[in-house]
Amino acid sequence: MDRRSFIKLTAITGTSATLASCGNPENQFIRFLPDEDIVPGVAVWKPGVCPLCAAGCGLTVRVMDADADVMRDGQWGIVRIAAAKKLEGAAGHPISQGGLCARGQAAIQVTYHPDRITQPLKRSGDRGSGQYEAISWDAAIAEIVQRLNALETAGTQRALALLSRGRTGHRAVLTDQFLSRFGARGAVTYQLFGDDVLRRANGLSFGREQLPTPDLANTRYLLSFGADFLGTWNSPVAQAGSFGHMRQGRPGIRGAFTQVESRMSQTGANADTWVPVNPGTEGVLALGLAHVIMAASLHPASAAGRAGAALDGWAGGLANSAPAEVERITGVAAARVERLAREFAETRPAVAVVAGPPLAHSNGLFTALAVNALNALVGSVEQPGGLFFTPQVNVAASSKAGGTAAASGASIEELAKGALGGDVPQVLLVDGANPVFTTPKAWRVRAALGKIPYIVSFSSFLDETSILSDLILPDHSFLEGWSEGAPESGSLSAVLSVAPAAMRPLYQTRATGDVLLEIGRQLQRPLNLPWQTFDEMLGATFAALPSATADVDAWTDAQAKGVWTGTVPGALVTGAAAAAPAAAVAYAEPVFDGDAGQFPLHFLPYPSSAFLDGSLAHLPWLQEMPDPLTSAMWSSWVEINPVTAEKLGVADGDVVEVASGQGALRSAAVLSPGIAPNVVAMPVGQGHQSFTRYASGRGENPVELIAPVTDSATGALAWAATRVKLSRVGPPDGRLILFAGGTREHLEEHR
Amino acid sequence: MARWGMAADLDRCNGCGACVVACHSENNISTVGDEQASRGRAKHWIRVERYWEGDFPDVRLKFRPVMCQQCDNAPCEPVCPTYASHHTEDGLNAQVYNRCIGTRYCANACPYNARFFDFFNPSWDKPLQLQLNPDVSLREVGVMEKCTFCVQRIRGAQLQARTEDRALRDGEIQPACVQGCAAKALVFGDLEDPESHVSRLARSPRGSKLLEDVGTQPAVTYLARATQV
Amino acid sequence: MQPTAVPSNDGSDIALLPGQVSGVFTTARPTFGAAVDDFLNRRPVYEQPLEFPHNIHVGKEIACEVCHEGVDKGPKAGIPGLRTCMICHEAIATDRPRIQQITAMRDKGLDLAWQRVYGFSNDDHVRFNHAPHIRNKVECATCHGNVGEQTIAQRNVEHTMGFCVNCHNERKASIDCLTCHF
Amino acid sequence: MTQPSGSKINDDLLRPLFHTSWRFFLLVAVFGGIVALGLSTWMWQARNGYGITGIKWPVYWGFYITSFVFWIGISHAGTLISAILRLVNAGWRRPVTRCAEAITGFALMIGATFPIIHLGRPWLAFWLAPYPSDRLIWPNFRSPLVWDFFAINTYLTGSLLFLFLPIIPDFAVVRDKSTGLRRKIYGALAMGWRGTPKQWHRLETAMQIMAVAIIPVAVSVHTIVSFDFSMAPVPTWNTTIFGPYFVAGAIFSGIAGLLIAMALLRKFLRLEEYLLPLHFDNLGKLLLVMALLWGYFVFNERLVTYYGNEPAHMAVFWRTQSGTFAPLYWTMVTCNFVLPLILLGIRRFRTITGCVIASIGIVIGMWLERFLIIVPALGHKYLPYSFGIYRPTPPEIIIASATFGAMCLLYVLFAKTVPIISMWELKAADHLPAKHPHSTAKEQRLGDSHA
Repeated sequence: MDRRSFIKLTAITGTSATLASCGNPENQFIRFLPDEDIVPGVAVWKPGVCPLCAAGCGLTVRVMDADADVMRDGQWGIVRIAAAKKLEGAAGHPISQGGLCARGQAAIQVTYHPDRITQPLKRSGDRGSGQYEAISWDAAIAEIVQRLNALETAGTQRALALLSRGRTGHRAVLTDQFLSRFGARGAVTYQLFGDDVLRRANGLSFGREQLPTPDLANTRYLLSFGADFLGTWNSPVAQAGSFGHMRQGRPGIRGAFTQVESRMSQTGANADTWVPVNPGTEGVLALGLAHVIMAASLHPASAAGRAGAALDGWAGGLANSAPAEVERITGVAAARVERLAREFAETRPAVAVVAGPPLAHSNGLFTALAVNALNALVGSVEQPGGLFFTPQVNVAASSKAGGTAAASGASIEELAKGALGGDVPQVLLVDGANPVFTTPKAWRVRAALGKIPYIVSFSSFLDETSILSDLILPDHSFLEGWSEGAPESGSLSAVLSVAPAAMRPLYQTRATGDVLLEIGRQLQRPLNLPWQTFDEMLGATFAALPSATADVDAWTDAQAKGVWTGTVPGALVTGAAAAAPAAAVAYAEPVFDGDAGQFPLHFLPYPSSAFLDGSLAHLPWLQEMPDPLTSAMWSSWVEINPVTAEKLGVADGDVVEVASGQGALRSAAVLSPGIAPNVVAMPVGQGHQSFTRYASGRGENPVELIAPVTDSATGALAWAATRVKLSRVGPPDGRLILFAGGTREHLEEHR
Repeated sequence: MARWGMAADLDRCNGCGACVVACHSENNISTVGDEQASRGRAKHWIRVERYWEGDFPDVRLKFRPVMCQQCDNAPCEPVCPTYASHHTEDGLNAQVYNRCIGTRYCANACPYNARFFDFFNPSWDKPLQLQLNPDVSLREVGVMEKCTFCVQRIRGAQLQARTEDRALRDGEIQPACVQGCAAKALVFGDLEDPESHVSRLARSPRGSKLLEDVGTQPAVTYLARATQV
Repeated sequence: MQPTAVPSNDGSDIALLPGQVSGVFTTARPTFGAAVDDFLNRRPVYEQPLEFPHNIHVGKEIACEVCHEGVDKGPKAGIPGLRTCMICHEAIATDRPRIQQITAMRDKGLDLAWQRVYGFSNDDHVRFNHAPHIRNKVECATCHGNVGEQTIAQRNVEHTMGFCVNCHNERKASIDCLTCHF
Repeated sequence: MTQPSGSKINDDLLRPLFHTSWRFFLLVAVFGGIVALGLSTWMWQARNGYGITGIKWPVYWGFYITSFVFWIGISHAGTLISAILRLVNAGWRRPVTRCAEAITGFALMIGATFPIIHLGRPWLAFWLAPYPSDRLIWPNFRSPLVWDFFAINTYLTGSLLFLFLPIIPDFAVVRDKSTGLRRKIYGALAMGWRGTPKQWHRLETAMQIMAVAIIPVAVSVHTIVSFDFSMAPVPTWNTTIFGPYFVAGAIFSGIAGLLIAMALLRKFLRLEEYLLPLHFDNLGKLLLVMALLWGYFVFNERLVTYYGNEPAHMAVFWRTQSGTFAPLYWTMVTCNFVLPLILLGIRRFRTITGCVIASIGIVIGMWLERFLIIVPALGHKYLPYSFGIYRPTPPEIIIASATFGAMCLLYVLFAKTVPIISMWELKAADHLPAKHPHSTAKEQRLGDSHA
């Protein structure tokens, strides 16, 4: 027995006194009067919105009675509450359609997490020490108000900054309004696996700066460039549903699926044809296909219109993208290029999607534009079985925000650079983002945050960023307050998800929206935001929308169903703004950090199926869920091709060191036949230094190896553009925990 | 009397693992933590098996969700000395925790390795226990547990139908894994009813049973992933 | 319950933040003695917070389900809390000391910490559902004795499995294990 | 060398009963300590949960069931051999039977504890017994574990009876030679034995009946133990050969155990005049035969698997033959086949020392055999995703080892309280017709060579 389990055992024994009350809670405890009437043992189903990613899936929450330990007036006791018991995909919701992904299923643990922050906290120890003391809401809000008033008095309103995950919907509009009315700079948004490149490309190609919605259900040929649309990208639940329909939902018709990528993702595992390609050259392959299609006169170059014009040499038939040349660059055989092109052009309808690693290179925008043009060439835009754009409600307009829209903020890189260079924000509000964990070391975000004198976090957990904060004002969990979602993708018609609280707050938390409104009211120069509460803001939006049910207004209807869907009134449609690019974009060889001689392998960090960018690593169900490809639980690992491994003398499970120009880490090797020999891949998500008892100190964070290479056009982080070297350190040491034993179904006769 | 069965369409299943977590959530399956997981004590009533075929670059990956197959001729049943593992009238392989004394013989006899043992008393860091489903027993140390086809949902739906004085509708009962599956790869229903969705799928030419030659007569039909040239 | 340290993943102890609930919920018995008691089917003697006069309430012809309101709706009959009491006693018998006592508790936000008299222990693994029994016209007294003659409810019917199975046999209800044990 | 006569027999064999040396206390303390350690480890396991063992998904049986089968196997030496020798009236058996039968009793008791030790909820072990319960639930008579319960109980009862009956006259001797409390206890155990012809006649008849009856029981016990495996659809378990294979293996390991016990007794209780090289030679020959038989069964089992060429079976086959378990497998073959063949097959090596070395090898080999039947197959069932490897943890090793201590402790106590060699049977031999000249000569020679 190791020390850890010994402590665990003693902890269990030590708490046995409290356990006595578990079996018979009545035994020694004070019972508080419940806040609501609950019929015991009877389940009630309430709508909800999943908060874990931007997909905005609708939930059905099963609510039943439960006995909770609570503290009231400094006294612990038991109270009967109506507690959420299970999350299920809402059947009538256009995105989730009754389904829910593994992460969504586990979202309930956010609410009941033992390490959730239960009340406002004020830092009492050194920054980063995690020592906090309790503070009342009134005192906490007064403290922020005083800080902001000081900025106002000094005339330095621009020294207020806000860092968020770049959420869409009402929360984003509210924070924007708060910032712009205060006079601060725009919100800094950052997501490691953000889709800024793709949004920009879609804006350039189609005039829609948003994520696309591929109509998988009706397509007959799907060509995906690196998009993990069944696992982690965009709206996986909606996409998995329509993918299932594409495969077996139409009698006699089964859509074909080809995946182009250098490491087989969970999505790629479902492909009929899996095409490995050299990292960063996916766009070349797309142009190669376009070349063949145009050369064979299957579709004229002009069919691609604006999307084609965005690319250099398109009108001339892409003379430089002949199959032989494509083979040289991408490593995909010329014959295969020909065949893929014909399949894609001749199977109708067909659709191509691109996302993920192909866009995480210095030439990401080019790649996205190339695939967009390919779609446009075969007429797959806004056609059944093709690429759609979900109509978007202009939330700022619908909620009658008024005022001036905030200017888009700086990037996190610029914020950090500024703070280190003397342009230090005096007050930083952090809403949901954890850039300390997800930014490359070279950006020095942690050091930059250290310069900021006052940081306020709305986080529910002490993660690497919120542990630096001076004040924590914990938000409700999504089940305890109003939850909303403005899905950017996943449905052919416009969708807004909204749900009232499914249960009362367990703790002394407050909805961040309401807190911001409260601060806005208390400032010496009140901000005069047009709403008193966050739900008032939501109500304003839904009142402006047409009701889906005849005799109920849209707001009531949406609250009951958890969703509004329908046609957006013209005035509220988000404009198709972006203009075509000024100059056509040409292929530029991807730039990689690290010398190819010294660092011979491409490093591919990818969003883990369980934790996405690591923001879900604190949920024990997801920690213990076997990874779809490796069956790993509670650990991190490095995937290597067996051939490469043999060359390096690495066996399955060995501890290896992966080093880039930025740093090095040690992890266990997993030999995987689904990865190109010149690539090593590693899931992002583990390696937290501080993120609750379940994630802290577990595994390695591959972001630490990522070099600060950015896409040249958009400035987005090119997280797949780092080169590394790999060496064996030692034999397996138990750091890799696998659920499965064998990896091949057919038992070999001889070993 | 019904005969509950399931069909798993491997052409729809994409291996996402939602069923695994849905099952944990519904059935009060405790997580065991890293140390115990590394010692082979993780409990997953349903798991998504994955198998590699071929080598780079011509490599394929197969997913297959495996849960208790609720065999008609279940090897786990005769070996249990206390009838903890037994067959119900509606064809379920019941696991009665009360009667289980922990010989683990059933788990050895199960060709699918679908049975999991509670090596310690399950525990939840407070307040995670607030999530526990009151309709499902909390197991204790020394008993065997496994997929029940969400019998609590079956019984609940039967009760509901009887209260409303009607027959059960096809598709009315959805175990947690079926309910959560976004790809609709899993279908649950009554195999006695030839018109039910699951019966029709069970007769599909793509259908087969897992380890058919062991003779267990499982209630789960796997619909093979179609191949495309 | 004071905030205590909990073991973190790397072996170091994380101090709980203010307001966080500590402890572990397990199906383990708190003590060895409790395990032995359970094994031998010995039930501890509980003391109720209040000597509730069932006889008076039943005597006033208040039906059981008025207070045990879950009984015909779902699995649990439910032990009524103070809120239920106060529905009537806001107005009725307010001069009695006991009523004044509970009114004071209510005003302090406290509920009555009733001790369960019936019910199964966790490792009986029984999923008993009241509603269908009520629907099938099983009298409350069949399983709970004549509560109308008691003040505090007494456990005077032992809910052994034989007791349940006999009745199920007589009424031709299912005696499959999975009827109750899941 | 001739057998000692009556009074010397009494002196020699009753010496341990009446004279207690410090060695006895030392042995009791050491073995008692080991047993106490094992028991406390088991209590710890019962209290904390089965998780302290190395058992895991999908290898749900390990050291405990291995030890169970092993000890049940050891138990086959005594009663079975003693009964057979008694029935064929082999004269040389006389000094051997009692210590052999004692092994049976103790090994069975130890073996029978393992199914309880290995239970997840041992406090409910009584559910294996058919007793009228108010829930009208009986054990599942289809389960081989319930058959085990009956088979082991029957065998244990029969064996103890078979052990006890012929001790009665010796108890009477002790009674007559002692005083006080001891006289009372032995008097009760002697059950009023007066040595009348009628009593002698009844004893002989009872022994004859028991000897006949116990043989099929013994054979059935290990057949039924083998059913624990062969009834489950686990690759390489589900085979018809397991019944005779297990019985042969059991007798094999049992004789080996007996030989070790005899050698120890001979040394410690100074019974050189009673336990003669002849006995070791004869049992050695029997052991050789069993080694050949065991070799045949193992070969047969492997051949059938190989010929059947079922993928799942072959996977387990190769795992033991050349994979993870190959070192253990080839150790087993060496211990159980190669070593006995050399040491017992070549007359020059078939000395007491040779027999003991071979026996120790066989005991180790047979323990490994059971391990190799159970563990590789469970870790390698049909679906490769669920393959797993089992490694024992210290608690399992402690408990499994402690049972050897338990065996020694019981044996020491037995030898202290009961004449370890049947005195009256030895004396009875004096009155038998003269032995075959050849065998006498041989005894002579062997005795000399080993003096």
